[in-house]
Amino acid sequence: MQISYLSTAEIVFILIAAVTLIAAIIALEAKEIVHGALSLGVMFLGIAGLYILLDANYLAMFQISVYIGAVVVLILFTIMIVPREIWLHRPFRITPEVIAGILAAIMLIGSICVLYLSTPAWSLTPSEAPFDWSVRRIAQSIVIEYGIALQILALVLFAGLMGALTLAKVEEKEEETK
Amino acid sequence: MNEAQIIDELRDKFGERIGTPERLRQHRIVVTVEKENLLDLAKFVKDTYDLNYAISVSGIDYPEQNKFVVVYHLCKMSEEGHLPLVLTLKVPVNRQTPRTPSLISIWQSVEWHERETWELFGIEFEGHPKLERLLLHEDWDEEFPNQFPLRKDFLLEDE
Amino acid sequence: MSSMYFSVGPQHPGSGHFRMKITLQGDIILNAEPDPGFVHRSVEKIAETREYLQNVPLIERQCLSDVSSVTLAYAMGIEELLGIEVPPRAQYIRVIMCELSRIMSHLYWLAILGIFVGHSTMFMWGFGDRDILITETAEKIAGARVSYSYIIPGGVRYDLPDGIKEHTMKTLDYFQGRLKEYDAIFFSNPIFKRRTKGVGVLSRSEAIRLGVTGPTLRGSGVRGDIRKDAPYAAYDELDFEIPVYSEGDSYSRSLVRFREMKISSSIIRQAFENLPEGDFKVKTRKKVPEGEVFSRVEAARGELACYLISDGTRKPYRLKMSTPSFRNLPGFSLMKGSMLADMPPIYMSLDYWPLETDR
Amino acid sequence: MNIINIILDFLNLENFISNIPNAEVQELLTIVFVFLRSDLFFKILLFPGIFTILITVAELMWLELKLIAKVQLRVGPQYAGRIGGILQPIADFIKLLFKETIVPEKASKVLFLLVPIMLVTLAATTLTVIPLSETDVISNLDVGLLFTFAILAMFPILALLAGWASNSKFPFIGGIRALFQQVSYEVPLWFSALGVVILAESLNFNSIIKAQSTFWFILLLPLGAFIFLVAVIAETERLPFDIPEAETEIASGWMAEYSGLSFGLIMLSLYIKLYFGAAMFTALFLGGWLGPSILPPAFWFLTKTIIVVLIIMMLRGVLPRFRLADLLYIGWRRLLILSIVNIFLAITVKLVLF
Repeated sequence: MQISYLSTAEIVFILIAAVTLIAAIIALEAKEIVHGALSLGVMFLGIAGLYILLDANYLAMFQISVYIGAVVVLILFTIMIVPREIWLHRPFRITPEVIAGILAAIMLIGSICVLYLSTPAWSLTPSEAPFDWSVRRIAQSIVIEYGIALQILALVLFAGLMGALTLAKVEEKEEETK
Repeated sequence: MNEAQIIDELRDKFGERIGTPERLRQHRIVVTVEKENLLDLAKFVKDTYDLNYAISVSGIDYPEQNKFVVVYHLCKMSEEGHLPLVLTLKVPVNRQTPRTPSLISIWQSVEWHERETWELFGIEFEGHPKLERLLLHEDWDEEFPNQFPLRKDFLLEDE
Repeated sequence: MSSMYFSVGPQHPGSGHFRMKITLQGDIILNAEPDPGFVHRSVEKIAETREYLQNVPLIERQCLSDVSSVTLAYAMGIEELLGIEVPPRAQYIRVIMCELSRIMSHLYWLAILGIFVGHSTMFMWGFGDRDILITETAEKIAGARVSYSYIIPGGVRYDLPDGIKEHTMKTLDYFQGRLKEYDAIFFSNPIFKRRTKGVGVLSRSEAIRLGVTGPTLRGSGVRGDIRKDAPYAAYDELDFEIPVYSEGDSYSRSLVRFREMKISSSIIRQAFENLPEGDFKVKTRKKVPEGEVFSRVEAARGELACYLISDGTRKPYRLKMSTPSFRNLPGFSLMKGSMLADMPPIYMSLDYWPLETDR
Repeated sequence: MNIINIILDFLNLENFISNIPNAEVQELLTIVFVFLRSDLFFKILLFPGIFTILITVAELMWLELKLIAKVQLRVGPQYAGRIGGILQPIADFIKLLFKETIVPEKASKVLFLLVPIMLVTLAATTLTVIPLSETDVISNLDVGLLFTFAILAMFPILALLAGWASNSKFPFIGGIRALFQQVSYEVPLWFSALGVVILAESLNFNSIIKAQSTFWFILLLPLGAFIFLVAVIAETERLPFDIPEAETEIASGWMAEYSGLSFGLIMLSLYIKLYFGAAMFTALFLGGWLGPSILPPAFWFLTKTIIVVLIIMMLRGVLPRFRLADLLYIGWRRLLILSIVNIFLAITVKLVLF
């Protein structure tokens, strides 16, 4: 006598995946833009849940703190500062962007299908020899193995940040002269 | 600058244009002035005696004599404090057409006092930037149209 | 960037019976307009329908934290019209009551200022000491805690009770110790200084131009105090100083009131030391001769002027109270350009009392 | 053998289940009972879970009432409960339970009512990784510290949403202020905790605590401890940083429109957050459950935590509130720089001592 045909991990996966998908759809379709931003947060949370299922706790925690703690907060903040009327009453029209979006979605789904079909063994449970996700291991791989890449990335980010600051500064000065 | 001097000077300067300045008691001088000469007199007392501080603006209703009187109390304020002298300007205003020039251009501090007097007596101050409801509630005009609480013909219930 | 309009009050923990219309841009106050009148009772009109003595309890309702000065201005006006001389003992008792009122009012203000900047201990201490020390002393003298109608035309209502001198001295000793603690916990507090120093600056000339009065004026460096400039009661026989601070910000206005509490207690001590014997009241007539009078006193919040016109009957023809809170109304323009968080300290540094404005 | 097992044995419900004819239902119920009898359920429900937290938080509220009353020369609560009104917070909560929850007109109803529940849930979630002793922890997560920070990062969203959902101006300003404050103090919080991570070489709370068996980290990193404490006070919106709730400016800020049970839940979540902040401070800097073995480790942990909470509460008695601009200035210009200095200090200590 069998109650369920699925393991606990599979049930949890299906639940989280469903929540993530529904949240993603709401995030795109919500009329009230704040609700949309909020469900974006729920979606990120769901993805973090998936990471935890894959034993990637460290990644999951960063997913939450960066995407929810920073990105969603920024989006919400921006939405709330901008007057509400701007967001409302956008009639639906088939524009080139919409067509391009649909095409991109088809291509994405297609490529995922190809990937799925071309991958032989596919399982939801963690692999036999789990990768060492401990913090020490991550630190070593970041600082030692990919040290130079990290440095270059940091430099690029820094340059980008400085550029943004310079641009902002210039605009401010222009406003002052006006 | 004593009180007798001020009275003499005012009499010399304005003569018939103002009522006789009167010394009520120590430190209190009362001058009655028609509204046509009010601004001149106000400017003069402010420039000459440096009476830069308006203490109060009040209205008085005399229904028998068919007039209101707007009363300004002025004094001098220096860094070292008040001068004890208080000069009182009395401006009689016709009760049917209560209008008088506002002194806000000379003393900024009369702004709220004049607004209050306008509201409670219905005396219009020409040149006042903001004659709006101050103390009475917002639907006063609907409940008591053209009635002003401090006029003598506005009777309280127990009178 | 769009601006935001909202009312602070009359249903707001930081407003009293009064409303401020605030326009905010970002965190900066663009415009702050006071809107008084929520407790307007038309005291001046009611006063015209009552007899002179009946008016005493009426007019003291306009400022319940500082009743002595209000009634004193009114009583002085009537005495001047009647041409009577108040006995010196009554003058001294009046001084004692006025200074007690001043301490009471300033303690009230200090407590509210405390809670306005988020210091709940100052709030509790201020109210506790006010109730236990000062109000109780006033009750022993006048028989009531707040609205005692003690100062009447012709003198005071009762003579001082036995042993009040010792009681008051003991109270003041304790109170002056408490003042030191207030200084330690509140006025020397770096956060309090940071929140009030340089906030809501009112320059000397602007203070005179706007016609503000009392500690608000003295916090801007003007030594304007009726007690010294046009002495009444027994103030010319007592030795006291007027605290003046020239910075003109919220902190100096607060310090003026704080120092005044100390000076007030020394005035009370002196008054008890020099208290003459004799009558505490003279007989007055019910009918007041025709005439007009303009009497000024220095109430806790500033100069309070009473303009009284009599037509020779038992009732005043016109009574106008020019109250300090009303005259400090232009001070609300100080909020323009400061941050929203500066609103409570500026508002409290004006020591605005809505009932006094509305009358 | 824990107390739940004893109660279940006493009730003898398994016998009753075995009489149920439907086999599937029987099996399902059996699984439920296995869970009820498990150690995990005991931990979640009783110790160190919901029950312990609620009792601790209620008594913290009472301690605050009494302590502040002492500072302010008052008596404080007296009547509820035998010892000086010790049951007052519970009485307060029951009162709030029976009060009407008023939802403002035109408010976003679902969000408005959801926010308090989410707040309490989040606050309680953080406590799952805090160990009261080596074994008394619901989940001994290897990235426990990161987990708590991740959860902390979600609080400002809820405050902002509470302000937005109320559709009222003061709560909205309060929400924005809460966002500013919590987001900008998260950075010093992370950075000061980083010093501890460097010394302990772990993100797991138990390992961090064990690493302190020779020296408590407050002795090695006093600067980091100070920054952490300040940041915790700011994160929990206690005085002198209760700017989002500033009563006399913006009328209780983002929680202005809440009443009844939802207000009670918000207060509960704030106190749980306070307890949690203090518990984190204890675990990171005060040696957690380490202490003389005369008494159980959980006792040491709770004692230290309560002392930290009392220190935070005492500030309310003596300090007024900061301005928002000052707060941001302190956060970005002072604490951030100091916390970076703290990381260098931690590295130095690490190189010298270990």
